[in-house]
Amino acid sequence: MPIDPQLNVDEVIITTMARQLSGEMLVSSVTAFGSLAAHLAKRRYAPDLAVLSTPESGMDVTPMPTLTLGQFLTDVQQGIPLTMEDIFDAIFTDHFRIWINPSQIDQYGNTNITCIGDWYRPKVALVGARGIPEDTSHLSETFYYILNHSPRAVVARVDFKSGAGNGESRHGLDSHGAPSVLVTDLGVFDFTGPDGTMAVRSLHPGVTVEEVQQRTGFPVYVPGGEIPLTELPSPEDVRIIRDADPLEVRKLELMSGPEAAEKFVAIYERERQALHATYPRVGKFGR
Amino acid sequence: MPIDPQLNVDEVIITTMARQLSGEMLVSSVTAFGSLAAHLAKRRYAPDLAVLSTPESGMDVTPMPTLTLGQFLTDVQQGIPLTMEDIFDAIFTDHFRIWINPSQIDQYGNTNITCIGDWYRPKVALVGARGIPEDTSHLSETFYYILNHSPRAVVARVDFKSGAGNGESRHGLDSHGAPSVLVTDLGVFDFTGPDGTMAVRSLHPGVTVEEVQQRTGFPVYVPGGEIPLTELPSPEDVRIIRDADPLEVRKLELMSGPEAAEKFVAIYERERQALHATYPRVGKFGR
Amino acid sequence: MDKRMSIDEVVDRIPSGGLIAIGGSSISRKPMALVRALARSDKRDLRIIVDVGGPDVDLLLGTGRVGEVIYAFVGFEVLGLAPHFRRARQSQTVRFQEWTEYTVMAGLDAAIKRVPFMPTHATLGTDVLRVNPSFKEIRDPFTEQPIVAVPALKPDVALIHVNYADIQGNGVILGDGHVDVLCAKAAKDTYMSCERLLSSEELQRFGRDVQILRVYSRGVVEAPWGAHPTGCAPDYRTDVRHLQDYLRASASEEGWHQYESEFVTVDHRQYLENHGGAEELVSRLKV
Amino acid sequence: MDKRMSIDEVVDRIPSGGLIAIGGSSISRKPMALVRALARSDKRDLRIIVDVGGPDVDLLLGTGRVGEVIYAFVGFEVLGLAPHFRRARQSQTVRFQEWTEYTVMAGLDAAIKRVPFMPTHATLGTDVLRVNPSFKEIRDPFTEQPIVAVPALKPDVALIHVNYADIQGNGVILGDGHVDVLCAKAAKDTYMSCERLLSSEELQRFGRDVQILRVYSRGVVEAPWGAHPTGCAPDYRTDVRHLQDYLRASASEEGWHQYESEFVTVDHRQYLENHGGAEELVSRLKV
Repeated sequence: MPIDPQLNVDEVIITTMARQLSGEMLVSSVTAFGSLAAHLAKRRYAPDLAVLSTPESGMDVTPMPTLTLGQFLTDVQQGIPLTMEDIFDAIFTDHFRIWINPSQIDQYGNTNITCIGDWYRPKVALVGARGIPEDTSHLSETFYYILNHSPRAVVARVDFKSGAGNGESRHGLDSHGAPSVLVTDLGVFDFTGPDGTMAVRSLHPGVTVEEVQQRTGFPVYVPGGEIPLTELPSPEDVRIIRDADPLEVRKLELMSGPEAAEKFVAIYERERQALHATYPRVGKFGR
Repeated sequence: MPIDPQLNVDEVIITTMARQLSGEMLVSSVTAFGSLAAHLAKRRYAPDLAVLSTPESGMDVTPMPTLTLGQFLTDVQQGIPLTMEDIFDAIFTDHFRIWINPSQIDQYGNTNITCIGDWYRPKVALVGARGIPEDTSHLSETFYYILNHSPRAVVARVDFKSGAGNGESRHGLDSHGAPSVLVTDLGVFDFTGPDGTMAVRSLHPGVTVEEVQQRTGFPVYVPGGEIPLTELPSPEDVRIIRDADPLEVRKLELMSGPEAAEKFVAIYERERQALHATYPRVGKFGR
Repeated sequence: MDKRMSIDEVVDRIPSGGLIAIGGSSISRKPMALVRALARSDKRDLRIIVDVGGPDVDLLLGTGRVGEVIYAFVGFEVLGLAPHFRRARQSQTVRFQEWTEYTVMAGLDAAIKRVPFMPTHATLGTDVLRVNPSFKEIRDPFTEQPIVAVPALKPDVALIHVNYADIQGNGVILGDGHVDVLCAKAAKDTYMSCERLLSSEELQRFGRDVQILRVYSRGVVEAPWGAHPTGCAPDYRTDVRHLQDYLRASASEEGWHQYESEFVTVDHRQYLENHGGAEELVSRLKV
Repeated sequence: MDKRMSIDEVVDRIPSGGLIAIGGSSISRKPMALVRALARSDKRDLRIIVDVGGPDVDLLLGTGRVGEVIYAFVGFEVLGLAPHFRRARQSQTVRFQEWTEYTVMAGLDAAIKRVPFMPTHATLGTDVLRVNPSFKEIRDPFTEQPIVAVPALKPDVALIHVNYADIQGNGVILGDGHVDVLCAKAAKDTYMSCERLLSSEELQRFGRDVQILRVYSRGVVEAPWGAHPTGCAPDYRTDVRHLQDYLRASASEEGWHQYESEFVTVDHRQYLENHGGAEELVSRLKV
């Protein structure tokens, strides 16, 4: 953990993510980090955001990270129900933002959630491109985050382009969908390097350029001048994150193995009580 | 009026229209005749029909002809609200039926509601093709009715093809959308003549083939054998029609000039009371 | 974001020569208060898109604001033809493009999905395809069969009228939705009048009847009776008596000037007064 | 029409080799009771379409029922990768076509609108376009710019699970709708399971939440807990403990046989019993 031990890396990353969001946009998420970033942004940085509590619905409710994608929050908080068609119409009309957590991202900002190795005979089959091709051909801002910056995740060339980055991927596409920002546990990156390649924008406290180069699969472009420090979360930012995620679902994304399994079960058992406590209307449709 | 004076021509036509409907279909209408035919069909001949109370919405309610396209009935009777997208999806998937009342229909079943004369300099500009091109390229059954069979309405060749009939209009189209039936005040016609031209299927009581030929702008094909008499409405059919249209909105379509204007005003004044009497819930959203 | 504005502020933002999509359908839920303000403005050469047009298109033609009309239908339904539309079509004083109900929807949908066209079989075999200068008959790339490419319709402005809205620009439509959602999503700027402003919390209770999402709206006007003389279910029915007066007035130059001075060149408040005020309208039109 | 049928009757109507669209999304509202019955049947070479797949696709792959999968995503969300999907992809035991979220929707929409394809920019610049054998890069007929033609997806059968239905085949979806409406409209035959059957009158009270229209459904099955182990908001949350057991069982041949005998080769009643019965499920999963 290269960051000041008094700060939690998840809170630094989520706050940084939140500060990228702006305007009047539907903000969807399929991860706890994404939904907490949207929630924090709405509260502190971009009051016009229309935050969704599930990946596709529950507009203008307070998202609370859950293991089951927030479906129940929609119901109990009301909010405005949307359809999948609404979501993709918002993507195509550029009224949509989402933080994407790819398995691989490369120097041009191409992203991969499909497979490791050759698509026709993958070493590891992942999940499939989902809606990333739509995002990377239509949104004027596309946001990525990676929680464990490593040469296996931040690679010279993705094994499979689920999402289109800069360079040759832009042929036939306009600038909509080009990569905007990557936030990792080391720093903040954009794509202002030569030919639209990845460049360092800021580093988290305690992180050096050398460490970034070491943990990246290609030489990252470093602009001239002093590299800024990532602006850290304020106490208010941290409070909002912790209040919104009392079960710490966000921590799951940082864990693996038995630790993750144990945490997972603990959250699962407590999730229902937490929902009931927060929203007494829960269960109104029950038999 | 060529029909038995004890029978009203509107009731004969509506009953005949009703008997053509079958299956589990959304039935929409923008005319009193269309909505009464749908209602009668549902009650007597085709119980699986999903009748709409407005041109686009209020599925599975009892349509009552109103001057304002039934919008209020939807609200007070509930019913299932649909969207325009639902309507056109139903057309494209052939789950939709509608009785169309064209200004002109020709021997191939091409129909016109757009203009009299040349489109670029019309003698009379009518209303525009509306949704007829969609119907005549997608529905496996397309239904037409005309209340005043005359050489100006049933013509050799329409001035403008708002809807595609048989013959050369079918090039590039499959059989979906081809004309099925025309009901007029003289009889019932289909398009089983040579090259898909109009043919007499049955004549209303008292109507002769000669009269049909006289009042048609081309020689109508008459199949060999005896021409059947149109099956007349039963007392039950007549009762259902009259009960569903106590204000006789249907009569308006048969009138013109001062008579129509007078009737129109009378209906308009009584419409609200009739709605209130039938549906006491009317007005629940009022201030 | 508080998006409230006055009717005149909306008109100020509409550019002469602009492409304006108008919601509603014939005599149902047309944004007439906004349309009247536009009709009495000095805007010129407006290019109007309507799916099913009525008094909206007709009034704008009547006051000389229009350079082109893209339409599937323009008429007054059971009341008859649209007088200024008819005159303009017959004398060719402005440009007209005849589309169809679905192709207008498809053109708007293409704009929303940022594709240059949508394919359809509708209009094959009809004269609409012959006279419409925008459509293109192409070959399906898979089967080489003919199909029609409907180009994207990209309105600069959409004008719609809804039952309820909040100040953020979410809108509730309780009756038929017509093509309002498509207009709102497709236009660069959407302006919405409403019968009543509600708090966002109250609005959310309408669930899926919240059809206009705030990310698509630029301005909101509270204008009770804002659809008059068209209907706004379930709040009030179409004022067919007023529409009959309109049709009579349109028959002569003198009559039309009289109508304009009484009902067009006055502001919305005075317009309602000239109908005897809200009380009188309630007693006649409230269902 | 009374469309009630048993789970086994639904399976009887699904042809080997058929193209089957499945609704829901990853771990939300999958028609698992129907899927399990299909998984234990002797059907072969099923061609599965999912937008966002999860335990549905994985189970059918696990029991060897599948010949091809068309998918945008297959995974267990926060729980991890789909084990049988991953194995099948890596060992190429069946055919796979990677699509994307919108292109699956567009393919279904093309089938609904009876057009051969829908155009989109999505997948330009990505490897999805390279590996997908069905897409075709074409030129926009208006601008000659590149665009992707997504071919129609025409399912023989759609399987969906909803909260409430009536015996006529109308269905209410209270949580996110996912692509269920598109599946239901696009398929030749749609079969729907539901948590509870309601009278048609009760159903109508749900207004726009009545998302599945009876004209599209062929059969209705009352199957409480029919989405289990996926969630069915607002009735019950995802059973992530069961899904963890599933993932563990899938890791070994022995474990999988044990899982199959306990949870797949048993009927729905026994399946619920093997979870301790409905009471136990209520206490764990009701929110």
